[in-house]
Amino acid sequence: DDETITVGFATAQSGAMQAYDKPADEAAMIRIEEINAAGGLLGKQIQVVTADTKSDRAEGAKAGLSVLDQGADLVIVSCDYDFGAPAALAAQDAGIVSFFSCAESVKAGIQGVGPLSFSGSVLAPVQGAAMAEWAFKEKDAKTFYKLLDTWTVYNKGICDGFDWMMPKLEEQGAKLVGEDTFKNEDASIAAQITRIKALPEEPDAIMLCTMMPGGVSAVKQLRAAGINSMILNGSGMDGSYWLSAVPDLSNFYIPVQASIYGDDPNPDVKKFNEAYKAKTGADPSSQYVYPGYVAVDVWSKAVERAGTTEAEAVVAELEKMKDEPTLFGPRTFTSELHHQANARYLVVNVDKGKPGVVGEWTLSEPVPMEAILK
Amino acid sequence: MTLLSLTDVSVRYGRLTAVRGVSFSVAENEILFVTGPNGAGKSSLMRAIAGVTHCAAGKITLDGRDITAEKPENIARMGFSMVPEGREVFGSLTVEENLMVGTGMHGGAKRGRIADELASVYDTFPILKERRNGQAGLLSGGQQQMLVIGRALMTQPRLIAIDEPSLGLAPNITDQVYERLIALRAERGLTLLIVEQSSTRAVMVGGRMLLMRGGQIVLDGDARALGNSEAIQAAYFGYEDH
Amino acid sequence: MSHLSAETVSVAFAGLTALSAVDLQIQPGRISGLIGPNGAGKTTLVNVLTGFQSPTEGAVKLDGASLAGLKPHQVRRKGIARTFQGGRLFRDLAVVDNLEVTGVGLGMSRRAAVAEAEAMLEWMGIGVLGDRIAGTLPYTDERRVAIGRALMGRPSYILLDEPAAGMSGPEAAELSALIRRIAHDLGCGVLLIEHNVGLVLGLCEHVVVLDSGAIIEEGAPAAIRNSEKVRHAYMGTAADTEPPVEALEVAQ
Amino acid sequence: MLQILFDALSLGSLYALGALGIALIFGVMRLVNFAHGDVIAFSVFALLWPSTDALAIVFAGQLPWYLLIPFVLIVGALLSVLCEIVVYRRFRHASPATMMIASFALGFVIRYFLLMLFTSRPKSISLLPALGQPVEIFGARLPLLQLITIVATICILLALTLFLRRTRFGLEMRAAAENFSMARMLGVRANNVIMGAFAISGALAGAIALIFGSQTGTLDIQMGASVMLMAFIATVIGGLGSLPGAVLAGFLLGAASVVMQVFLPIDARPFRDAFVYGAVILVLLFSPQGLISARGTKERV
Amino acid sequence: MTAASPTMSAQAVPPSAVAEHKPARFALARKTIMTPILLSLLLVAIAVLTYLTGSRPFNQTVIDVFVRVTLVVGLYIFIGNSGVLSFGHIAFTCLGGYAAAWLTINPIMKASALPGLPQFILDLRLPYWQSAVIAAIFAGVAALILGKVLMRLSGIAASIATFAVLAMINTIYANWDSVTGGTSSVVGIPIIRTIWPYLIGAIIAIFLAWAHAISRSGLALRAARDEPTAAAASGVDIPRERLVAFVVSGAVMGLGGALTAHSVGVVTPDTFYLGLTFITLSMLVVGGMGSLSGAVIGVVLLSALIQILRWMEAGISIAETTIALPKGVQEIALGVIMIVILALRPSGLLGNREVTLFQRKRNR
Ligand SMILES: Nc1ncnc2c1ncn2[C@@H]1O[C@H](COP(=O)(O)OP(=O)(O)OP(=O)(O)O)[C@@H](O)[C@H]1O
Ligand SMILES: Nc1ncnc2c1ncn2[C@@H]1O[C@H](COP(=O)(O)OP(=O)(O)OP(=O)(O)O)[C@@H](O)[C@H]1O
Ligand SMILES: [Mg+2]
Ligand SMILES: [Mg+2]
Repeated sequence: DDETITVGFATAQSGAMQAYDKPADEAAMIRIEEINAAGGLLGKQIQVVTADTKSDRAEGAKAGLSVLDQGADLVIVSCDYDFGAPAALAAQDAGIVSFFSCAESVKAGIQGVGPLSFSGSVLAPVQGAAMAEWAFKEKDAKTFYKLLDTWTVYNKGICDGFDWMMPKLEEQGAKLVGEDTFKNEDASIAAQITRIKALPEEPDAIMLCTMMPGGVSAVKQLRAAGINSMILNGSGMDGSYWLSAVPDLSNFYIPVQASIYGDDPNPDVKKFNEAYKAKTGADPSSQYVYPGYVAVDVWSKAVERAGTTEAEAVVAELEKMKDEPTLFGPRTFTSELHHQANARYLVVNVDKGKPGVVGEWTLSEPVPMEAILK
Repeated sequence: MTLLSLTDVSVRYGRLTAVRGVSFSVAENEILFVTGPNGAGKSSLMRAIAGVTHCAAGKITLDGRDITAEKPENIARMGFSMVPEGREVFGSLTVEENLMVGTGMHGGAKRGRIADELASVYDTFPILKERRNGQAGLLSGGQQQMLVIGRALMTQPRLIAIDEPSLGLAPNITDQVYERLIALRAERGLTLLIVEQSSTRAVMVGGRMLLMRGGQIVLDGDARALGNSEAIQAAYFGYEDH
Repeated sequence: MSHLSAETVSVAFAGLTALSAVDLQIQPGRISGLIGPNGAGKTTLVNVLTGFQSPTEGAVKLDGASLAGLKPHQVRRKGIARTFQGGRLFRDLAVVDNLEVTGVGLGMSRRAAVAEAEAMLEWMGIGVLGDRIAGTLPYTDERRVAIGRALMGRPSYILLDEPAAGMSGPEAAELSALIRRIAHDLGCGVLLIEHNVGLVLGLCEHVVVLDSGAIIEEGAPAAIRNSEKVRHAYMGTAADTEPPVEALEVAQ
Repeated sequence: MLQILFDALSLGSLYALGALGIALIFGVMRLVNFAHGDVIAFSVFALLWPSTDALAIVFAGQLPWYLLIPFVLIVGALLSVLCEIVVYRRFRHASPATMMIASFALGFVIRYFLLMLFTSRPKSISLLPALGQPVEIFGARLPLLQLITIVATICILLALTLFLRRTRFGLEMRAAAENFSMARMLGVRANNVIMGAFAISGALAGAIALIFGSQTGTLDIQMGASVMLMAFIATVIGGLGSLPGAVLAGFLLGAASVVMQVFLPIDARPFRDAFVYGAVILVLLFSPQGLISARGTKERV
Repeated sequence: MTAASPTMSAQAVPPSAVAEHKPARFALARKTIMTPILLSLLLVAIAVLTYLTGSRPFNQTVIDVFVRVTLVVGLYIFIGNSGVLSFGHIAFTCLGGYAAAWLTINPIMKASALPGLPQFILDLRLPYWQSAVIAAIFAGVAALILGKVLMRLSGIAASIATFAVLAMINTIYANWDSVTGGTSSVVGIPIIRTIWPYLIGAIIAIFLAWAHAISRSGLALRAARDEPTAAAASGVDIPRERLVAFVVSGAVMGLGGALTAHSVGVVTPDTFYLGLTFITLSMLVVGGMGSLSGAVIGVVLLSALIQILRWMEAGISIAETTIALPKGVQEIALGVIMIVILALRPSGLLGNREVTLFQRKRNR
């Protein structure tokens, strides 16, 4: 209608995905409230409608259709591609722009939904590649070991990025000394550990492409077995809530878009964190809060620039964005990719159980399409 | 003295009434035969007394205590032992384990008595002794029948109810079963409640006989006196509807 | 002449010889009896004849051809039917359907099977039971239905394992008449296992007595009745007191 | 080689322990207790205060080990008994399929109850950290915890088997399992006996929860599911109702998994489970009664 | 109840003579056809109502219901008739869903996402209804091959073996990246948002199930379910009859898989795993495992229940105040209600009965 602009959330408000969707939703809400407080978008207030996907794919499609029926001009869908896609596809069908709040698969965009779909986060391969390059360049890691949890596309994506980066590093003297796989739900990775122990020399770095909860178990078992190599991860392992499982964990590195630990170089991030706490009563639990904010942020900018919420115009404006600054790093969208093939990452290290920012890294070149689409 | 008494007991399966308003009582140390044609409701009646089938109406007392809605295990613990129709052996247990299942209710204190009882069951059915460590489910039909009767005796009941003891038993074994039961009646004052389809055995053994038909008791009297009387023939062959 | 025979059949279960070198022959149209104490191996012999149990030694032959290796359903398709010591009806199916299953199992169409099933029930005199669900039948009717089920498709042989167990005298008499008709009207070879001695002796032309897996006596009923060996191993008082079933049959 | 053996044993013992709990209840009630996995999750989540925060708020988790272990075992046993009283008791005469679905629905209820209290985000906790120490045996390295698990599994198996074979309780339990109403007619207090079985099974669930929790450091609402599934398979291929069979099969499954992980080429490793399940099918085809077929599973004609 | 006592008057004709009086052709079909017709009418009524409301989310809900009906009826064909609880049927749904994806995705997308597919499939692009038919056949053929091996097993061993099949297919589909896209979703499947194709799919499943149930094979299998020993003694080749049911139900599950794919537009191996297995099994058992009507009504009732609980969770306005259940209560309530239904009716809502207009009477 003419009086308001409507943002629809077709995300999980209950069930298994809720723990991941809710923080991103809250962050998006913070941005919406900021916009409304500053006079709205195109002079109109933003109104919010929601529908629960119940962490179920079929329900996802219904939730998407439901917010569309309520007149959504933008549909925010679930954090994970698999769970968000049904709603995003419904939006695509209806000619409405959709944003995955924090999906990191290339499919969360043109490739998996269509030209009206975007993601607020960064591609998983960027994380794997960035960590490998950073460890090699900044930490002097020479020998690498790859341990992949085959459970999700996200995990595989991190390792794809690593695989793309590795040959470049090998030209410069690094070496991949071994690789193995496991499954997130494996109760024990003893066999995988034995294989690492059998190496003539402990690798400098282990690229661990995994996520919660199996990731914690893997880290715990690696350390318990006396393997002290630096462990490189994707952003999925960010957050301090699980650190009590591995007391005194050290030498453990994660890329993040911004820090939840109160030590972000950008003071505005700290302000956001306070606003988040004020709103929800808790600190952000991981960096996956932030992309929800980014999604609303870049979309609203595109709307302002286009002067309309009309999908075609908004998408055109979004695709013009090149290193568009946001609170959580620059964003670039093109007509091929509605996702980030490069990003500025902060590197968090966990030292004796205390996480903190130890560096910043941007890939020397964006991850090319072939590596992303692998 | 009356040991068991039933007043207006009915049993229903959905719309079908299998037992309708049956009343009788069993005195201590009595032998009571319940006979009647196929489908008369004899087994249903037994199961109702044992507490495994719900009584739709009526009242059952054992030893003066109302057991109409009592749990089967408590009825058994009052000294009522039931051998249901169709050999319900615990197929996966050994023969001896089967015999021991029911002996727990005496608190385990009377080990000696249990051993004696076991010896006497083995005495009656030597084949069970031979197969004592074999799996009960692999016994032949008749052997299983011996086992369930032996198992009921192992609980040292005051009243034993047997639904068709001769089912599947060789004639000479049937004789032995009856001999043993009658001996126990004399020795221990055991009360016998026996379901048999045919009245032949009742006539042979003597005692009181109830004749059921269509869920009701149609004759009640001394077995020998009733014998092969007209009344019995009529009861078996009559086709009147009910 | 056609016949079904067990030739020196032995069966051993772990540590137990259930049958040792048993020979037995059944012929169409004739009623043979098989009696013996509990655990003698009667059911085991039926199992061997119908493919449920493979003999450790010896063979089962139909008209001289060995049936070794055939599965139970294949044996049934060769015309050898049986009943079980427990009724084993298809409890959830109607009585007609119980019979129909055999028809279908033998390859009839359902139409043909229904027609034959109903005819069979009629023929046995239990047509009224057709619509009852088999699970609710009383014990004795179960037996009759089981026999009807076995008779579908006109088998050449039928092996009855204690069909009269739990039947009263008059009911046994009716059964006896039925078995006679099965042999005479249908030309079926019948093997009858029973502990109702009166029934067996009154009905069978030839009686085999099994004890501990071996044949201890065989011959005409009169000879069996008078055999001291059989009386000792098996009969007890029954030999004296049970009224012969024919008498009851006549009495009706 | 020895290392592989230990790796196999340590994974296998977890499955074996799970299989014991499942096999016990299956033996008693012909019930495939799908709620077992959720009892596992519940008994360890009882160590935390309900909260939807990402950070775990430890409640009983700080107890010293000699209180903590009984606490978890008792929680498991109590919940399991409660399930039996509230739910399974009403299904005494139901078909196995019905009971299975009922147990599944019950598990569903427990799971969503936990989800409501704790959210789906896994919680981390440092449980019995002392058990993380590696020990060396014959040059092979093995965390103390796994050594304890292996030994405990074998002890529990022996104790349970003896208990069921030698005591009256065991006899009555097996009798009630096979024919509930007949056992009652013989004076067996069948309900109590079955409750006892559930208590043991629940305590076993608690034990798994502890081991799993200390091994992974992570409490996940789904954590029981995969162990439960493997345990269930182990129960069947071990020979239904046979406790030694279940344990043996549990160890074998663990071993198969580890051996495949070690010897499959890297490209085939993600397909590991397909090979393991293929092996399961083969075992079933060759011995449908299971590896150690329990007495009584054979039925004569 | 001695009405059954035989009369000796039946010295009648031997059975063979009477066998001439066969029932009329299709008598059995005519007698039982009311069941599938009534069930289909129920679904048609639901579809028409949905069409009239015009709500898109509700439309999608009903599409889901129809897909579930197809799946649960598919399960019923095997489980209901054979009594063997299969945990593996969703594997055929998986095969069907992916087959539909392979056949309908735009070839350009396919070439990049699923390069391992054979060339002729890569080039192919079929309309959804053709792909659904092929998906069903594909799943049926897979069931034939697997069933040949598995149908020798019975009881719980068979259940586990079928589960192992599911787990194997899941593992393969989750990792054979070049053909299935691995764990990542396969996208680009045309989404069909009209209700009618799903209605037709469900009705086809219902009629197939009915036809199988009244067939010779269906009868023999039901007999073997209760008494395998006696069935063998009646000449029934149990593994073969099981195989027939397995193949028919596998094909229906495959059809259901294709419908699932077209209703959501993406498939992942995960969609076709334990979650779906249990929800469909639950619906079957709650409805009544032994009856086709139970299968259909179980789905409709449980789905309706779920939907009502969802509305309550989302909040319903009564007299100006909105009452909403706390999030997550829906699942708990559903579980509790299922337990209560099963406790009250252990053989499911319908047990073994079928819905018909007339009392079941034999025409004699
Ligand atoms: N579980 C049941 N459900 C429905 N009907 C039943 C059930 N059990 C028995 N009946 C019916 O109840 C009636 C009485 O059966 P019951 O078994 O008590 O008779 P009976 O006298 O013991 O017969 P028999 O001598 O054949 O054993 C019969 O008509 C039988 O069909
Ligand atoms: N599968 C088996 N395993 C072990 N022993 C068996 C098996 N089947 C039968 N037996 C044994 O073989 C012997 C013969 O059994 P069978 O059932 O043939 O006896 P039967 O003559 O039919 O006896 P009844 O008159 O009691 O039915 C019995 O001792 C029985 O325990
Ligand atoms: Mg009876
Ligand atoms: Mg026998």
